[in-house]
Amino acid sequence: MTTPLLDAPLLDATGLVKRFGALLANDHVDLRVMPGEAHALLGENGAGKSTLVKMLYGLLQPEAGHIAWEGRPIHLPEPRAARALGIGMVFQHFSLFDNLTVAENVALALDAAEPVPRIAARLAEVSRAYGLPLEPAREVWRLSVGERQRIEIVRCLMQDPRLLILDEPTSVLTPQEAEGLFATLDRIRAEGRAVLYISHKLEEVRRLCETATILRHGRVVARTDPRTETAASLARMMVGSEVAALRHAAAPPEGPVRLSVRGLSVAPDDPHGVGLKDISLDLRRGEVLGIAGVAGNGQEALFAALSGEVLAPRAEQIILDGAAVGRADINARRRKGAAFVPEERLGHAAAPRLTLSDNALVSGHAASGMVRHGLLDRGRMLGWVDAVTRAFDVRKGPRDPEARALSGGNLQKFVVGREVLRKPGLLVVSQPTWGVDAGAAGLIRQALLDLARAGSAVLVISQDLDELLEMADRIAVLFHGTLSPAEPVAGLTREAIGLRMGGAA
Amino acid sequence: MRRLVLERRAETPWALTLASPLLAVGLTLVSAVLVFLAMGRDPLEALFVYFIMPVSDAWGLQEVAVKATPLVLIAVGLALCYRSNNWNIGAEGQFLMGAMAGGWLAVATHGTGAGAWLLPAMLVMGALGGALFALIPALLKTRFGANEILTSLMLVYVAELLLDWLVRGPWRDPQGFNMPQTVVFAPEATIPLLMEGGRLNLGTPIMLLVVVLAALLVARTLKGFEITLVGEAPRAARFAGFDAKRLTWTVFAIAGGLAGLAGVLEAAGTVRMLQPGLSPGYGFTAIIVAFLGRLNPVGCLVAGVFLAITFIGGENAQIMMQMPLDVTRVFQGLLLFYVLGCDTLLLYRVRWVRRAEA
Amino acid sequence: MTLFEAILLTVITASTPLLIAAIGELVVERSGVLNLGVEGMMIMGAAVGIAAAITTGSSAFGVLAAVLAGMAMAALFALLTLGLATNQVAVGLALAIFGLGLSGVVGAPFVGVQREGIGAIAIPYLSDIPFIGPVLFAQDPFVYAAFALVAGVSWFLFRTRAGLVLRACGENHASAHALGHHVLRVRFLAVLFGGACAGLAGAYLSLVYTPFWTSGMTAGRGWIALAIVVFASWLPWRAAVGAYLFGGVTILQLHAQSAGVPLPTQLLAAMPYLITILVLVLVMRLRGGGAGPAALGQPFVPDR
Amino acid sequence: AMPAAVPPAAAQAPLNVGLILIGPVGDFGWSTMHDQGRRRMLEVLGDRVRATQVEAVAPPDFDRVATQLVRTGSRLIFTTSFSYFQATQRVAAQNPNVFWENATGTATARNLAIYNARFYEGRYVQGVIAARKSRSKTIGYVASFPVPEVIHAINTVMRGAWSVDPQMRIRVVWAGAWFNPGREADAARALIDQGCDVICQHTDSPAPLQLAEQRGNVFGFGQASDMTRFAPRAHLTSSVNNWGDYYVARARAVLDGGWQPSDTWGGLDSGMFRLAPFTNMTPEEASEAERIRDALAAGTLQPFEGPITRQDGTLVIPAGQRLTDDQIRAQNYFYQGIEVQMP
Ligand SMILES: Nc1ncnc2c1ncn2[C@@H]1O[C@H](COP(=O)(O)OP(=O)(O)OP(=O)(O)O)[C@@H](O)[C@H]1O
Ligand SMILES: Nc1ncnc2c1ncn2[C@@H]1O[C@H](COP(=O)(O)OP(=O)(O)OP(=O)(O)O)[C@@H](O)[C@H]1O
Ligand SMILES: [Mg+2]
Ligand SMILES: [Mg+2]
Repeated sequence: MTTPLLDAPLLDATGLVKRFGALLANDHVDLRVMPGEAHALLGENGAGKSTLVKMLYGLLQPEAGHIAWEGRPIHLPEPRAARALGIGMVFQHFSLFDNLTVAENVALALDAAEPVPRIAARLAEVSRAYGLPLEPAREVWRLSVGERQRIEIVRCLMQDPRLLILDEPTSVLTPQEAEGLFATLDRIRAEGRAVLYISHKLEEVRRLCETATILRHGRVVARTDPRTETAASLARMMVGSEVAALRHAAAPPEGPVRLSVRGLSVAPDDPHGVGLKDISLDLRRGEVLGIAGVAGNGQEALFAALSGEVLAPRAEQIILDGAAVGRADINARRRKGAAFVPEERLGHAAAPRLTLSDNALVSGHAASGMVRHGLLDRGRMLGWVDAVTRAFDVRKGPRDPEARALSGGNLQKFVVGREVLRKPGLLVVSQPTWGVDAGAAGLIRQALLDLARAGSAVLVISQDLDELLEMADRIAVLFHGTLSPAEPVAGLTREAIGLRMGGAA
Repeated sequence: MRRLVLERRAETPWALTLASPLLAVGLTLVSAVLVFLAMGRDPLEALFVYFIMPVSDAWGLQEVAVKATPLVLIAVGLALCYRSNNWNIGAEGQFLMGAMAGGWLAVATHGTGAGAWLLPAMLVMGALGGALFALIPALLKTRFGANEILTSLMLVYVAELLLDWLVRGPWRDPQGFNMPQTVVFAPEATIPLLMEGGRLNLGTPIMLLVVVLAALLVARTLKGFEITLVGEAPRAARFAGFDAKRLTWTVFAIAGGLAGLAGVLEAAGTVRMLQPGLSPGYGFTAIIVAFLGRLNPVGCLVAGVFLAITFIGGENAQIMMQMPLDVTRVFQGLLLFYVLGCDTLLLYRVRWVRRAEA
Repeated sequence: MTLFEAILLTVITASTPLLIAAIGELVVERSGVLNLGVEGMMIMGAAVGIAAAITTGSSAFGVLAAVLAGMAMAALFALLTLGLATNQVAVGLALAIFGLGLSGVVGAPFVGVQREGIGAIAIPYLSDIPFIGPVLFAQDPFVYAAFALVAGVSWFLFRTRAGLVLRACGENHASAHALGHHVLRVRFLAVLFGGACAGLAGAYLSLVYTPFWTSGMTAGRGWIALAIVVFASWLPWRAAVGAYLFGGVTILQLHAQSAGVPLPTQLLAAMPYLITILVLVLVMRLRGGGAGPAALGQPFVPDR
Repeated sequence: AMPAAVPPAAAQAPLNVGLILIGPVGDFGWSTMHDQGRRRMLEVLGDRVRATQVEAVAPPDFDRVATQLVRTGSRLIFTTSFSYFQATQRVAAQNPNVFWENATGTATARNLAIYNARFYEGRYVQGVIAARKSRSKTIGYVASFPVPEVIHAINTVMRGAWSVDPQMRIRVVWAGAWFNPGREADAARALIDQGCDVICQHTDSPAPLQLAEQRGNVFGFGQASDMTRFAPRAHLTSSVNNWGDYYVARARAVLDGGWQPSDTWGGLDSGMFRLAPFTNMTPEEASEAERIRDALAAGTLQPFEGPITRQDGTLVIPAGQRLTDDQIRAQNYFYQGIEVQMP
């Protein structure tokens, strides 16, 4: 065992290149993490952060470049090799198994053949030591999002890592849960472990990290100490230009109620889901109502119930422009002037292998003249695609490509534009800018706001609190299927909303 | 060491869509030549007997049409099912049910000199019989979540046994020496032939009409779009307001109806009676046809004709070259493997890369 | 031996090939792969098994060859579905057709050749236990193999780390991949195991059950094995129950005929199928919808 | 009458003979034995004939295969199943220049002959032997389908058995197939488990016989071919089909220009089938079996002699009369004394 020099980097990656087809996801990236350091990795969506850390974890193979660990060149053919060195990783998208127990989930990430009961015992111990309580015998699907993330962290800690990589760990946590995580991370660092931290929440990064590496389009564009920067200056480095602020037009007029929900309860449709309990809300003409909440608190059920993908128990529980539509299906609601944009772009809002014109039909067949007597009017469908492309600056190669050929941001512009262009009286949109870079996000938010100010009612379900604080006139919080009363943004603080997102009254 | 790596394509070049099935047929022919050589036969002669002889004269072409008709009819219905992720593999049973439902009219009216209404009524009954029988697995799927692959298959055996019971019991030909068959259908209950000196009957134009209608349905109608969307992206289909359960019913009914129609056409056309050996496995072979035709009605027509040629070629090979029947099945299996394998090229770019040394 | 014992004995023999094939497929499906080609692998096992046994004069060699034949068929399936990420349902169906044809070609020279079947082996002492002894412990080696497979697979899946990894691949292949498990390798091995079991089940048919070769001799048993896996909710012990239930109904309807039960024979013959459907429906009803490995039937293409 | 259009075959050109088989050549039974008949014909007639055979032809494909055989030059075509009978009548009318022969058909035409064998004579012998061998006094019968052929065979087995011991009983299981080894074996298992110790089979595979061998103390009979080798300790005798001589005769008739649309129903004396050597019997049992067999062959013993009474007690024919061939061909009732229900 050689004692590493104090100033030798723990991890030193140089010139890493990764290509996906024609896309250069990482272009000669250098990254150096010192022992015991908290290092932030910043960048827009698609900048290549996850790609980089997956290479450091042995999950992707770089096409060029070198990685050194404590000064020695290493090769990471698979995650096992990384774990053996002492690299642990918490993934952006949880890598958990819903139908397996906590202990089994942990066992799957450990390389030593250790019987599950023994793991369960050790797990209980570690989770107590770090203040991350977990019941080993519970199945994952019964757990909250916060608890699930605890599994991810605890199973890394059980490998006694020297470097812990966390890919957007707080995007799904309430502010309070995030505080808990920071406390844990402080303790981990106190033990001399290094942390490589990816997050879009720049305030967090400034509180936690002493070094930041910033990626843009797969290249390192800056290295800095985030504590000496402002959130705005960090954002400028990430995007490469000034980020435009949202133009708020006149304050919302006190229009008539367009959407009214009364005492809506819906049972979850799958055994692992969250239902709705006694939801009530009013949404007026010209208004943007934000629904905040951590993922997994009933957002899907709320979207399904409002859109009519799942019918409400009684018709009068949902009233749209005076008509009781609780028992009307999604197309009947569309014909009454409603439009919807679900959270998942590929698979829900759009079918990946169908062309954009077919995808225009997905939500448009009921109420936009693309179908006559059951026959498709291909000309009109294409015309619709052209109109959306023009209005929303959708960048694509051919005139009518398959949906999966579009980048995330451009597809999102298409699915939002597809609905906004119809000038719906009510638009329900879930996670409108999730995984979308700042430019496109600005365009989409502006379009939603303009739509509302032009007389529609817009309901935005989002986990991004900053987005809601920026756009919404009033905000309500969804927690465990119940909705708090909506309150005007003016009187709200992040902390107050955060408490509600965590279930405190 | 090298290994195979798939890279997802962002877009499928259209030329590949055409090239892939051709490549598959080419690979099958190459394999066939190898098999013939291994069996010590002249590969050129064998290829001629298998693939050219069946279409080398008018009689042969008629026979190809006769053989292809039930295969294509059933396959078109199955293609609609499979497009929408409904795995109906019980078309054999639906075929027999259609034959029974239509044949019942022929048996019941036998000797009564029924009028011109009889034949259309038989066709309708056949389609209805098949459709209703296909609705059983659809019901079990939508109502109870029972796996339709298994239930539709189990029902094939049930239909076979029902046919067996009927032709040995209630519908047995009274003059037939107690043999398990119905009376030979009267002329007014027989599908008319289209030409002298051949067996081409009205079934083939009906089949062609069905192909055209189904092609229109898939390409030009909202219903066709619904079928495609439910199969491609079930959640997006729900978002489009399409009811997947109702669609399951619809496609099972269409597939069953077409299989039933094929059944009654076969019973009243080529066989002219009901008997236990009514189907040489058309319902199962049509599954291959559907996949070979890429779940596209016109593709099914091409694939059905191609498969019919290999069947007749297989008979010819027995007659001319004493080639055993099983060889034909091996070719059909190979063809399907190649077609499915080549389809990967549409979605992925296939590359051999050097394995990263561990 | 009482009639009851005799019937039990017969039921166990009739169920054994179903059970062996079902256990194999259960492991395959637990890893997230749906291989509908059990019938094709099974019949290749039957053909190659008897061909090898006749050629070499050794039953043991026949069994080995059958297992290898099943694995070869499974490898073909794996090449297409795992290597080329093709539709598993379609390839499975193709495998069934291909197997029926190829087995006919392989078996053709052995048509009509007689071979002594593999006899029963009574386990000392155990077989002397009244009732249980003759039924459970005086059987042929395949019956013991089936018992061992049920116990072994159950232990493997739920008590070993490798079994845990296999189940994880069937639950969520993306997560399993992210943790560094070799999803395709695990699935490949599972598919091979399924092929080996199907081959073994085929060998049972051509070496023990009706010891000679005829084409199509599996007579749909591969499909029944698939139904048993669903019936069993992917649990080995329940697969045993399912196999014995199906075998039991099959045998009992013959006894009913022989005893002169006044029902149409066709209705009696349809019983096993009707009851399978009924049980499938009841199982789904009681379980309240799909359990089953969450990733079942979905192709997986890892990024490297 | 000889169709005038067909000249006697020229001396050199060989006669093309076609055979259409309902099952695979390897079914051990019906189709295998027709294939053997074809081989025998080739053996005897040598260069004078060529034979083309198509196996496993489903009824819907029959017309095409038959026509294709005609088109490729076959002049004499054997269609070997009753399932082909109607279709054979049809194609025979369409192809008057070809001689057609249907096995087990029921009517002849100008260029269509029918042929079959009186297998029931062998069944009678089986009944006698079974009654001698059985200790449980119960015969198990693995039947295929309730067609007259099988019904009158069951009746005849019991006649033979009752001639030895009027207490003999029978149990029947319908396998629902002519050839399904697994199901046949299961049927035999059920019968043996229910106390039958002599198994008759009216299905083609050796599975029931093998099972009898495996169980021990149970006997059985082979079907269609000599199945001694499948069950050296359980086999009693087999009814062995022999179509070869008939095929030789018919081909020769065409070659010589003497073909007639005959209706042939050959018994033991005709050689269309024979009984395999008796095995696993005492010398007395064997000699009694031989005596019965010879009496049947000689016509001194008539299995369908009156009185014949149906299960329900109605008299079919009184003593002194005999069933006509058509009555035998259409038999669809069990005799009084058989406790099995007609399915
Ligand atoms: N397997 C893949 N195949 C093709 N392209 C990929 C693949 N994985 C990632 N990409 C692309 O590579 C680029 C970098 O992706 P990456 O996931 O590293 O971004 P990121 O910086 O983590 O973004 P985010 O903030 O959204 O997590 C993106 O354009 C992405 O679409
Ligand atoms: N998994 C994938 N498989 C194949 N191609 C992909 C994949 N992910 C992304 N791409 C391709 O990479 C390109 C970039 O996509 P990506 O979603 O990463 O864009 P992006 O850089 O994030 O842009 P945006 O800001 O609009 O989200 C697209 O053209 C897409 O076709
Ligand atoms: Mg993106
Ligand atoms: Mg990322």
